[in-house]
Amino acid sequence: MNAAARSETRRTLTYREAIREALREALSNDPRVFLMGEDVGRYGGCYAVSKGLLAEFGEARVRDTPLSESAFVGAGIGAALGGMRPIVEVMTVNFSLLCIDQIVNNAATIRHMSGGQFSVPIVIRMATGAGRQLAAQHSHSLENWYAHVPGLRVVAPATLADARGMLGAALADPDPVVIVEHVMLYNMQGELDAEPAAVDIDHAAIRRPGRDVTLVTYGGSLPKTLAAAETLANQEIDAEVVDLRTLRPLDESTILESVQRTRRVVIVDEGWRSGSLSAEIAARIMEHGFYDLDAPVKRVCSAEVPIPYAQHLEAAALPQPEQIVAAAKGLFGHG
Amino acid sequence: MNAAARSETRRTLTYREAIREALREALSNDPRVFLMGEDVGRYGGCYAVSKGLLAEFGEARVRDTPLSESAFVGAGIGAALGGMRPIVEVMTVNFSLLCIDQIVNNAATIRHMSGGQFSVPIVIRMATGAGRQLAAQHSHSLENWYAHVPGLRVVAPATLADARGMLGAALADPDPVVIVEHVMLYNMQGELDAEPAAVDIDHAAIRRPGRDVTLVTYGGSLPKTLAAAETLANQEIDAEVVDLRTLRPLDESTILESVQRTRRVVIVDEGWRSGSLSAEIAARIMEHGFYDLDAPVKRVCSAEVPIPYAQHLEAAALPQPEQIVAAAKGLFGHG
Amino acid sequence: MSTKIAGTTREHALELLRDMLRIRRFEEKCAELYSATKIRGFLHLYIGQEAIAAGVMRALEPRDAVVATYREHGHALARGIPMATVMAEMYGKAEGCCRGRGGSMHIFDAATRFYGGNAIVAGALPLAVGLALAEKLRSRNAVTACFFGEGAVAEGEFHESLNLAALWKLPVLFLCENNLYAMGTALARSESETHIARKAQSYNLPAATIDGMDVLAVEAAAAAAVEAIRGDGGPRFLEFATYRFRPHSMFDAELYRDKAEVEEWKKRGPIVTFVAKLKETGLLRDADLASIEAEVEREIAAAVEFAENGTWEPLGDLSRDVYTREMA
Amino acid sequence: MSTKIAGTTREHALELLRDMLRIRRFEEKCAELYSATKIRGFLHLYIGQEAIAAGVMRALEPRDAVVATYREHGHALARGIPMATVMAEMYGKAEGCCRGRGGSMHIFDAATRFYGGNAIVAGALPLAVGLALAEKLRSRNAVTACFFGEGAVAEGEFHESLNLAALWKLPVLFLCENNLYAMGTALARSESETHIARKAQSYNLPAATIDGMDVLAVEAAAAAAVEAIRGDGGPRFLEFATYRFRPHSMFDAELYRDKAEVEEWKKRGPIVTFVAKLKETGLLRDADLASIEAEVEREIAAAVEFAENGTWEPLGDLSRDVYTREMA
Ligand SMILES: Cc1ncc(C[n+]2csc(CCOP(=O)(O)OP(=O)(O)O)c2C)c(N)n1
Ligand SMILES: Cc1ncc(C[n+]2csc(CCOP(=O)(O)OP(=O)(O)O)c2C)c(N)n1
Ligand SMILES: [Mg+2]
Ligand SMILES: [Mg+2]
Repeated sequence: MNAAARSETRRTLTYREAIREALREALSNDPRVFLMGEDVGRYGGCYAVSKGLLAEFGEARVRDTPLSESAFVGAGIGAALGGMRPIVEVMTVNFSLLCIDQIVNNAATIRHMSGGQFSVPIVIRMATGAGRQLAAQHSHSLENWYAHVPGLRVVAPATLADARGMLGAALADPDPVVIVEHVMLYNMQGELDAEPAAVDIDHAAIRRPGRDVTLVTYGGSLPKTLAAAETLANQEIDAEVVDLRTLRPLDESTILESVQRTRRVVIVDEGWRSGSLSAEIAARIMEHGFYDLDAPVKRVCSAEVPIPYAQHLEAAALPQPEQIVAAAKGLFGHG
Repeated sequence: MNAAARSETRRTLTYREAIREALREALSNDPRVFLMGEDVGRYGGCYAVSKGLLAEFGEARVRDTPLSESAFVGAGIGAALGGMRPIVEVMTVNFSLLCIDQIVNNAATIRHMSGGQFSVPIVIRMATGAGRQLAAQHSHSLENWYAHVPGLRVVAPATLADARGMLGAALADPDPVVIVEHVMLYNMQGELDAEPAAVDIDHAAIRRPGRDVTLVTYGGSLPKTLAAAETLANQEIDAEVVDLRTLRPLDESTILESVQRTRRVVIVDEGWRSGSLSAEIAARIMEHGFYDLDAPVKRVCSAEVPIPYAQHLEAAALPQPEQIVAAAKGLFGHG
Repeated sequence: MSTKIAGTTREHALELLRDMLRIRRFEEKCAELYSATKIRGFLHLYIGQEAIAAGVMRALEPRDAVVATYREHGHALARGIPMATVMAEMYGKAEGCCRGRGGSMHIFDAATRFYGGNAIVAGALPLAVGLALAEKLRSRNAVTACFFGEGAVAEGEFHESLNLAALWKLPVLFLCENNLYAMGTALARSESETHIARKAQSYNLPAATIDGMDVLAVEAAAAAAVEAIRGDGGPRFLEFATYRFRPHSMFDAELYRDKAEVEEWKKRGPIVTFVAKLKETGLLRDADLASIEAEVEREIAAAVEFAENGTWEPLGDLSRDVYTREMA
Repeated sequence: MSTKIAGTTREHALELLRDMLRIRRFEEKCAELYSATKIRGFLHLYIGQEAIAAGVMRALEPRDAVVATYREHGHALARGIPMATVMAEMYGKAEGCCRGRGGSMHIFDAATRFYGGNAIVAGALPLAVGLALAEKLRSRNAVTACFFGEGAVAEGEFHESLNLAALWKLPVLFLCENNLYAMGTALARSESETHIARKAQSYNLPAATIDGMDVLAVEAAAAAAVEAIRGDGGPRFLEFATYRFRPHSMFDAELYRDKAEVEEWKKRGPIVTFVAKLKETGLLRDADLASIEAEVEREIAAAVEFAENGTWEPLGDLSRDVYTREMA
């Protein structure tokens, strides 16, 4: 289908629906694929992503699990070793702490430990992030931990096209892929082609080209960062927005090339500042882009507090467009 | 006792023995203190740290636990809430992935979630690091993950004095403290005063003053870094070695002041490079020391591979003095 | 017409009824306030299960400790945390029992030894074991009551905690509220052995199944278990057969169960059956009920007013209480 | 004098004996090589438990899968992984079955469906459940044999895995080698219920306890369990009563058990008792034993030679096999 035909058939849908479509496609096209996790079946998924899939594909392929994160993620790893292509949904990154051992010590290591004899083609999806007033135990953004682990690939769809396309790319990858879906994105609406193009999971994307400053971000912070870029545009600052897309391995080149053009950087990351992914990006720019910089890289991250319930406190704890704007403008004091 | 009297009674002991002394002191001085963990009693501790303490303090206070990391670490948190001062030994940071949920979602959050009503005065000790050919599942350096979490304090004794002193300081802290002990340090020998001075757990320490370059490190990498500094000294480069000591909260001032003096930095960290603590330190220097730098900060970290068993491969995967030397010398190419 | 049911005085019976009604009406108000966006985040209602919190708390003393889940309003109220500060907490106000930091899922109260409101399924079981260990080491002869849903039974922490409590003979009272569903997952889809008390027994732990819709049965079983724990210091386990009348949270479309099933269970509801029984035995007159309802209504109105009048904590205090000692 | 023991031919009996002796002598050599620092890291010897690996593997077919722990040399050899590549692995040589990446604790072999060597206690149980799920979904009627120590029983993953396997009726054969100690922790200090098979039954899983010192009993029980699994597709659980004759690893001072206890168990050792039984029944002559020993010795010598002659993987390949597709 050519581009014209494609655009004729564009339709509006949500990020949630885009993922559901991707799941449906995967289940339809490959008998080795199955979906498993807590409440993915009868309940329809804790964020309603998999609604309807049980009826469509049956119990064998859309599997409700007991509350046993370690066992069912580990079982996904085992099933992948056994020739299947499991998609395991861990409701949220918060609960993934109960199975992080399986992901780090099994999924990520088995290929290496076995001297290359076995690969682990599992896809693990999880919701991440704050913003829904779910308080300290339900608001983590710990994808940076997965992005620290050799053997894993970590991707964070921030657009409809990526929500639609990354799952297929992840399934095509012979190694474990963690997909983090920000909770504030599920209701995001947009347009997609009827038969969307494949996406890669190797490269960052420039979501808004600009000359004056590079705003690096990913996932749930992308909309905030784009909003900040618009505000900056009104103030004569032309911001380039880089969406990392893949958190491991990082697409350093795209970042560094942007830095070479703009010479100024703000990193926006919903993780707690200390030890967040933003730190790694700042370090990479330090190492490979130091002489390109006109000013030190700034970071806009979450405050270092367990995320509080109260709305105003939660909002104050998370990165907001105003802070991004202020940080970017601050870069023009020096330089 | 004055300094002179103290030094008269200096004696030789190992890092392991220094920790054992600290445990003995804590158990002797405070009836609320108890030690619990896998094989801390009859076996004497997987690294023989607690050998003899069961006989000395009895089963109620030196408690062998079943293999149930989540339950006994969570029980430590509960006991702390209930008025005790538990010291929980998780054999190694590798197994701590099985209880990281308890540490992150309970220990670190309860004070905040309860609006300040409850503190969690627990001390969690764990061995960390590689170097003993224990392969991919037993060689992690994941202390950076704990150092990412608000509500926790994380300390890494790298000297005998700190091995001896940090436990007491951690117990005096009303909040959860994670102590990471590098496996390659247990056999390290040195001298200590008979009645060693208290140590703080707030500040980094300069282990070797120098003018030309700052080498920032902690824990098991300190000996390697000091060795590198000696080599550099022979090559007319006078390196200052900063031992972080406390990984959270970071003592930024000590680092930045050193950077102001030397204008060059190498960070040495056994974590996998991407997302390691070294990234955060580089980011902090970027943010607050950018204009003090004569060259970009360099990092010497572990290779991004699951740590392999074979000796030569393991050695190649970990930071070594030669790499530190090379990195430091590389900083004098620019500038 | 007797004035007692199985050893219960009229006064006591009315107290139990009032305890249950307080929870029921409070939560009905919460649902309203949620629609009005006064309360946000996740809201898990306890409606249908009130007999359990009401009955168990009567069996506990102030020295005892309580640990609960995200579905803990009922436990908080029955334990005696002032309704006003619970409501203010749900509003996120500084006057809330946790100064708005915790919200609905994280009610804590030092005065009543209420150690939360925990939102990780099974995550509080190890805490309860530890609290009980502290009591044992301090020779305090206090019980730690640990509430959780049957969904938690599949989690590894359930297993590890029961074993540790039984192995070390710790004074924990495990209280499993088996409402047959964990979100949308029916018990038979999550457990190979659906008889939860039998599972508990496999740890060499005395365990029994109780009708969780019968507040008197709950109270009696809890009292006996508490007495047994105080006697030998070892753990006990009670499974309560119950049902949640409302959706799991405010986001649940309830695709997984029949309306008819819900209606059937509602007929067995803890309040409706207790009211019927009390009326039948003459312990309760219509006027009593009206006066309890009125009293509860006043308390709720006052709680809402308190919450409405509450203040927002200043943003400058955001980092407060991350650590006990202020960081440099 | 009969030429059979309970249906076992002489040939078969000698094979079992040889399987056990291969493991025993191999590991004795490993201990030597450890002292000589040819083998490094952790080394966990299986000596005393050989009947279990030897007996169970005879009951499996090539299509079946095997999952084990860090104490897995015996399983690897009995499963048929060439001794030479196992030895080379322990040397860390490129010719090792895992190219020196795994070492003693992480033997893997695709050809025999041997999925490791896992060093996280209980960490491989979920993998076994998943392998079995794959078999079921692919309708392959293959069994996944999952070996672990009794120490794993206390871990949450044991609980979660048994429940999942039983709930979903997956073809897993759980094989618990109860050698009474987890490092220095005696079973009674780690389990409130020390009867492991009974614990397994609480998941509605057929389970039995077998004398793990009797290779014929092991083989018979495993064969029956495998047959049962092939019949109904559901899991089975076998607990083997056994004992580890050596320290936990090469670092263990064995402070936690009496020498006398060890000696007592050694008398019941799987090889010494089997040899005695075979001699008694006339199935084994001294010459047979000598010839088996000689054969095993030759194999070990060849394995050591292979390992000695092996090469070190080039440092430039350090990052190989972190990912399947090479990263940009
Ligand atoms: C470890 C973990 N996994 C998943 C969730 C999401 N979740 C919240 S409540 C719940 C169901 C729990 O059911 P049950 O224990 O029966 O308690 P109930 O809600 O019925 O009171 C789930 C799956 C969670 N909070 N924690
Ligand atoms: C999760 C975890 N905790 C602790 C350890 C350290 N450790 C290694 S083996 C072992 C004992 C295991 O005993 P058991 O399961 O009985 O097996 P055995 O060694 O007796 O064969 C322990 C505690 C580990 N490897 N993994
Ligand atoms: Mg339930
Ligand atoms: Mg054992």
